[in-house]
Amino acid sequence: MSSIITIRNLKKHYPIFGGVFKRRVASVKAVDGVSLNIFKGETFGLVGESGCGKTTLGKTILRLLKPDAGNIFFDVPESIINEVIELERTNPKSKRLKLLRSQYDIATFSGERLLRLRRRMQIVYQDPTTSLDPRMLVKDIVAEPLVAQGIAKGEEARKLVVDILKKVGLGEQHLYRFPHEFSGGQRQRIAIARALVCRPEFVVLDEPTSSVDVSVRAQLLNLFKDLQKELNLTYMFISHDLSIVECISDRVAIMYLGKINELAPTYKIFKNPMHPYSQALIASVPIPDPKKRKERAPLTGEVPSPVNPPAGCRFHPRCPLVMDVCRKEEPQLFEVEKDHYVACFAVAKR
Amino acid sequence: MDLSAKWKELKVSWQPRIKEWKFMLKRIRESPLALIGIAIIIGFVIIACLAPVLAPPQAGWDPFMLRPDKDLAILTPDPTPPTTRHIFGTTAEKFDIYYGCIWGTINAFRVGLIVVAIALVIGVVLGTVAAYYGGLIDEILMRFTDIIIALPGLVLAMALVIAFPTTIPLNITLIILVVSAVLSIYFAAFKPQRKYLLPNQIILLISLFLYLTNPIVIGLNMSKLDKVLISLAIVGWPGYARLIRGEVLRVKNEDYVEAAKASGCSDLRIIIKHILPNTVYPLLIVVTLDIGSIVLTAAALSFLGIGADPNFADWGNIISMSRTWISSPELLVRHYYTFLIPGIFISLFVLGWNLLGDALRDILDPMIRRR
Amino acid sequence: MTEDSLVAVKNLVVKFYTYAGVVEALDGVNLKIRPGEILGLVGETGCGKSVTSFSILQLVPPPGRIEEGEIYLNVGGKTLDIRSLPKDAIRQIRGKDIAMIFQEPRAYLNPVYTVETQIGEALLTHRKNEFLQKAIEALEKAGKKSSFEKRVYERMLKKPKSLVTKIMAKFCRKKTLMKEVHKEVVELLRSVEIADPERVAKMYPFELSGGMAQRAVIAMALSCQPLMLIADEPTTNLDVTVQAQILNLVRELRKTFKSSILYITHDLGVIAELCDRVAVMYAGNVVESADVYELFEAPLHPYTKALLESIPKPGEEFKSIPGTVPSLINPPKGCRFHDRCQYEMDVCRKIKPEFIEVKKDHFVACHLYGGSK
Amino acid sequence: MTSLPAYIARRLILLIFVILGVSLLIFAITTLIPIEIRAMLYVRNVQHTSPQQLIEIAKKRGLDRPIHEQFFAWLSEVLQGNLGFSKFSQQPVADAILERWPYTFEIVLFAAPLIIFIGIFLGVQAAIHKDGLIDHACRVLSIIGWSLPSFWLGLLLLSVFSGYLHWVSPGPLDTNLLQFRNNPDSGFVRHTKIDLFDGLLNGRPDITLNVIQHAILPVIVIVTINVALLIRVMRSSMLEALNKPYTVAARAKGLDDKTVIYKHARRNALIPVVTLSGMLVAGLLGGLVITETVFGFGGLGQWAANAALQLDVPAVLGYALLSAFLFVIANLIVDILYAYIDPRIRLV
Repeated sequence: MSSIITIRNLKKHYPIFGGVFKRRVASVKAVDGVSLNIFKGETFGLVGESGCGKTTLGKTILRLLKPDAGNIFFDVPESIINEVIELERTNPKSKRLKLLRSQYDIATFSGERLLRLRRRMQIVYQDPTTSLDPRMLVKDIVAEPLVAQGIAKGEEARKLVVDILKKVGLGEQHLYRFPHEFSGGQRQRIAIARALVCRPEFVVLDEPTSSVDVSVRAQLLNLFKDLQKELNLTYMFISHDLSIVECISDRVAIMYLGKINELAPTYKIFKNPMHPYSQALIASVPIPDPKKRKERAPLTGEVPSPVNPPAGCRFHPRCPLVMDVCRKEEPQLFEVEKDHYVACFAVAKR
Repeated sequence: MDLSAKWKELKVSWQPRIKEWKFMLKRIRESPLALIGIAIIIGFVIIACLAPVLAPPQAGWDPFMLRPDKDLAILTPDPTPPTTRHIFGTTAEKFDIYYGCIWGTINAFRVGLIVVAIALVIGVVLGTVAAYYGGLIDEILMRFTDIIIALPGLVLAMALVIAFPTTIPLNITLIILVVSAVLSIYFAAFKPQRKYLLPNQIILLISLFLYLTNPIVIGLNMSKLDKVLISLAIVGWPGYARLIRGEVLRVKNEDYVEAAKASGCSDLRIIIKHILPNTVYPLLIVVTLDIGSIVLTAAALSFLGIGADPNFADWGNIISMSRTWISSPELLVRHYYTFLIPGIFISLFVLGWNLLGDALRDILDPMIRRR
Repeated sequence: MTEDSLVAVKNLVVKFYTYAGVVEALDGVNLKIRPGEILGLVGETGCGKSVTSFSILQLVPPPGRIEEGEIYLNVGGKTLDIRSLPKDAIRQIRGKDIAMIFQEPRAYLNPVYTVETQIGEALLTHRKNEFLQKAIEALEKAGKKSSFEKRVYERMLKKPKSLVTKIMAKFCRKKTLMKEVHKEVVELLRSVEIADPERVAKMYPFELSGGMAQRAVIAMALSCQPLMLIADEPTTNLDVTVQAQILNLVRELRKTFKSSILYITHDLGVIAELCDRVAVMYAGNVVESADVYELFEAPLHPYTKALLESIPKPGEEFKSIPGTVPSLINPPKGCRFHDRCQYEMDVCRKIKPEFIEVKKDHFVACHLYGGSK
Repeated sequence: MTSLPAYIARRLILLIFVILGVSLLIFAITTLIPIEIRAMLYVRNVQHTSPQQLIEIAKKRGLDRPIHEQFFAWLSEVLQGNLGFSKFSQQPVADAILERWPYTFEIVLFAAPLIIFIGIFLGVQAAIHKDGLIDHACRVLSIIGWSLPSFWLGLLLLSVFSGYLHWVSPGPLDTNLLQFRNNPDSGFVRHTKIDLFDGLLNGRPDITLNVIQHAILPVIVIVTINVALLIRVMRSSMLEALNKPYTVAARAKGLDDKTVIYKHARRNALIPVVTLSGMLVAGLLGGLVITETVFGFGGLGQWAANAALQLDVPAVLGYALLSAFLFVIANLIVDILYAYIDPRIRLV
């Protein structure tokens, strides 16, 4: 399977200004060294608690945010990726590396080149009430990517818009309405139509179902699945709701404080979570069946601030298996079994 | 596409907007204060439109210039109380107060609308740029508005009106130089296509050369009223710039702006299509209220004797003539008509706009709108 | 029906008069909470769960109004009709007999006062005399038998309404009283498992994390040992791991405080984990209520069934309820669920089904089970 | 992430910057005036001076030098405490300001607290009785007050109370008392230069009462015109606070309405009002130009208006500088009050 997205050691820090002269005094380390790849046609689930940097990661991959370090490759042959990684390790100042990066690494892109990328990767936001411009009609909202990128306009754009609206379960009769005239689920469909109208290959779904009700949620999830088959899409599905991720993703990564703790195919990670955090997280999800009610010792404490994350393994202050080494060194992701990656010293020792 | 289809498309696409406006109108109709405000404003519009009929100017005269009634001039140096000939009386200079009040209405609209328009354009452009790009531009602009806002508006307007020379030397080469310099920065930094950069650079160099060797300067003659207008606009724009900046900062962080970025929109498109339409309502409120308050400030300047020319048809001007009797209030009582009636005109005019603006604030409140 | 219950809500109708139209938020809600039980109230956004809970405390925000219905509270062998009580009497119930915790704890704490001030306020509202007594005892122990402070406290105990007392109280610094209150606040914070209660007591809400703030709000709610606790989605905005902590805490506290709990949530998982009985709401009605095991095992109402089926299960197709939640301005006539219901009959479109007991302790409002009688 | 001292330090730096900017701005404005007109200030008898002579004088005084040189020359004078000489009032600018500020102070002393208290009180009442009689009355009256031209309201009050009813004469004091006060032989010592206090200090409460009597009309004008904005802002911010979740929580605790409104809602609602009050009080100076002129109060505003009419550059500059300085001080006080009310600023 070939990957469509490969990111290496990606970092995104938000500055915090303070002091008399409003200088940068600290930074929120939202994404702090993340490496992963997403295969063509799969649904990649990204799970984590609020503030762990999952949304930032998604937006940085789309280059809606400028990363502070790292590489992002979108649909680049593996040989080139390998060459870049090799050069960065051996000869980080070489001209060849610079050339390769400016050509392939979208972390370095800007202006026109970024614009051309926009039609190939898109995003669906969490809350359609805020992600749809309240002062625009549905037809203008959905046609926006076409018009802005000069793909189509006028009658042609209109045809494409109607076409995609039908695909998401809306129709021509909805063209001349404002977003606030729709229900939450329908609004999210409009947002999906906007994301898909220029036929992207890769879509980031940023908690797309968390603002809709349980009864409507399943409709949207089915729509995502159908569209994926029909349009050959690759999804990055960001969510804090593990039960949904378990049902929709092919592979899952669990994030904690800007880092990935565990990455594996869905069935493996839910059957056999290895990282102590993943174990606690999965155990914390309430099961909707009173017969499976059980007493469990929840994780103590709360997620520390990403401004000053704990040294060593970021999970160590809450970890039941903490060892000396966890306080000093940062564990790296390693392959425990086939396709199952974990960043934990305790697991490594086993 | 044939015309009728286009027309149909236009009609359909405007229907939802018209529906919105109808909803707004319904809310206005439900608010008695707004209705009173609108009625007052419409009343003044009618007076302004019918001015040539209500108070016919003499042929061959500028209708805005007051003329002393020569028949009265010899009789007494005092103002004349209301008579059938001068129903509101005359001022000490024998200017007909009725005539001044009627033609002053046009002047009030002119002052309010022009000043707000100039201040609004400057404020919107600078405020948007500052908020959208942030950083140094923002810092400089905001500190500049700090400075202007630190001075009481009337004091600054006074200083400006007095200091403005009657003829402003306008250095055209300098203006071209500045504009092309700004544009070249814009093209170099933000615009993806740089094809305009070279011609712009050439213009820049030519104008720089001309500026240093042989600048073209034209003198711009300004009447006293023009000075008042410009001064009030200078005093007024920082308020708009700040308001717009705040609004843009709020809207800029909305998801739909980021979504537009993800859709591949350019900065300009995002600003024009997404950000500005979403800042319209707060602006509408402030503009409405400001038309009133600017007319007030202009009247205050006229009252102090530094507004429009003394024989210009302006409400504040007529009242300013009663400044002479301040130290002897008995005379004020005797000549009450010289300030009472023009003052009612000013108050009602301002009240109309304030009532409308205040009602709009409730109607356009995002909390109640549509919910 | 009211005898065995602590709180009983009968046929409650609440409407919101908005500019867009009249929102029929509650359309005859029936509910009862027995002493000591945890009743889960489950439903989707806008179905009226929160409005129900606010109605019980007479706190429906404007432009909402309670139009019809009765709310009974059984306390100390007496049955109080909350709707007909005077304002002062309702204030005595709020916080003392029925306390409340909320979805966004940080928003429900006043940003300009410390945690201690806000919890202390609840204590001094309902348990003032107790603390005055304690303060007097403390002063006596310290040997200040005739101090001004003590005299003020004694006056406040005996003649709390007199003007002189009020003026004296204004001028007294009430140090001992505040010390007693502080002790109790710290005790309360400790009981909700806050690690460093002394420090947290002095903190402002914005300094607390979400989980910590929720604990503080729970401490505040429990300060007067209420008979009933209304928990309005208290864990919705919290992370799963913190949610698990709070759920554990609620379970523990129920054992120690013996309060009944009305637990409002949209998460069926939480209901299954925590509750004894469940009431399901849809578009302003309670459509079904039953024991939690029975409801999950054998749901009767088509909506409950569909809701349980829409829980995603790995490896299975997602099942959804067709259509969308109706707007409550002009809601569907008859049964409000009829246009999304697969068992829809003619009668459903015309007549609103009654809420009746089908089996022991299992109530349903549906024409399939004879709701039309 | 800014501590309070750092916050205040930052504000202070900005404020110094604002004062500098204001002086630069005002200075730039004055350079718009042709030098021969500015030179008139240095001439005793303008009628008998030819334009050539005026230009020569201007050159001698350095008025033709580059703007920045003139500015720095003026600035260094200011830093030494020398604000220049006001030609039209025939005295140094600093002296002129010192002589006239007590009259302005007397008005502000009454007007500012009245505006703030009435504004907050009526704003809270309007919010509590939203859509009730008090709310509508407050609204209509405040909009009307806001729409009145201050000079017109002043003229009306003056003609009614001074001209018709003869309750009070224009000016800061009755003429006989003014003469008495200014007479060096009367034994009246001007300790503070503020008649309001001096009257008491000299055992002449009649002077103090007379000052208050004379201040009533200008204070009415200023309060009427300025209080509207404060009422509106207080009302809407109070309404917002009353709809906040924490007010619901306070009610759910069983607190009575009074505690909920005055302890929980009002404290939060005051935060935006504090800013506005600061701006209002600082901005009163502008309003006083008109009011003092109408009532012949002889304070700073009237002086500045006359200076402006006579193109007295140093005087206008001095006045502008003073008002900017007061604005800055008001802002600083607002910042400190802010920190007092809102712990989020104090502790973040």
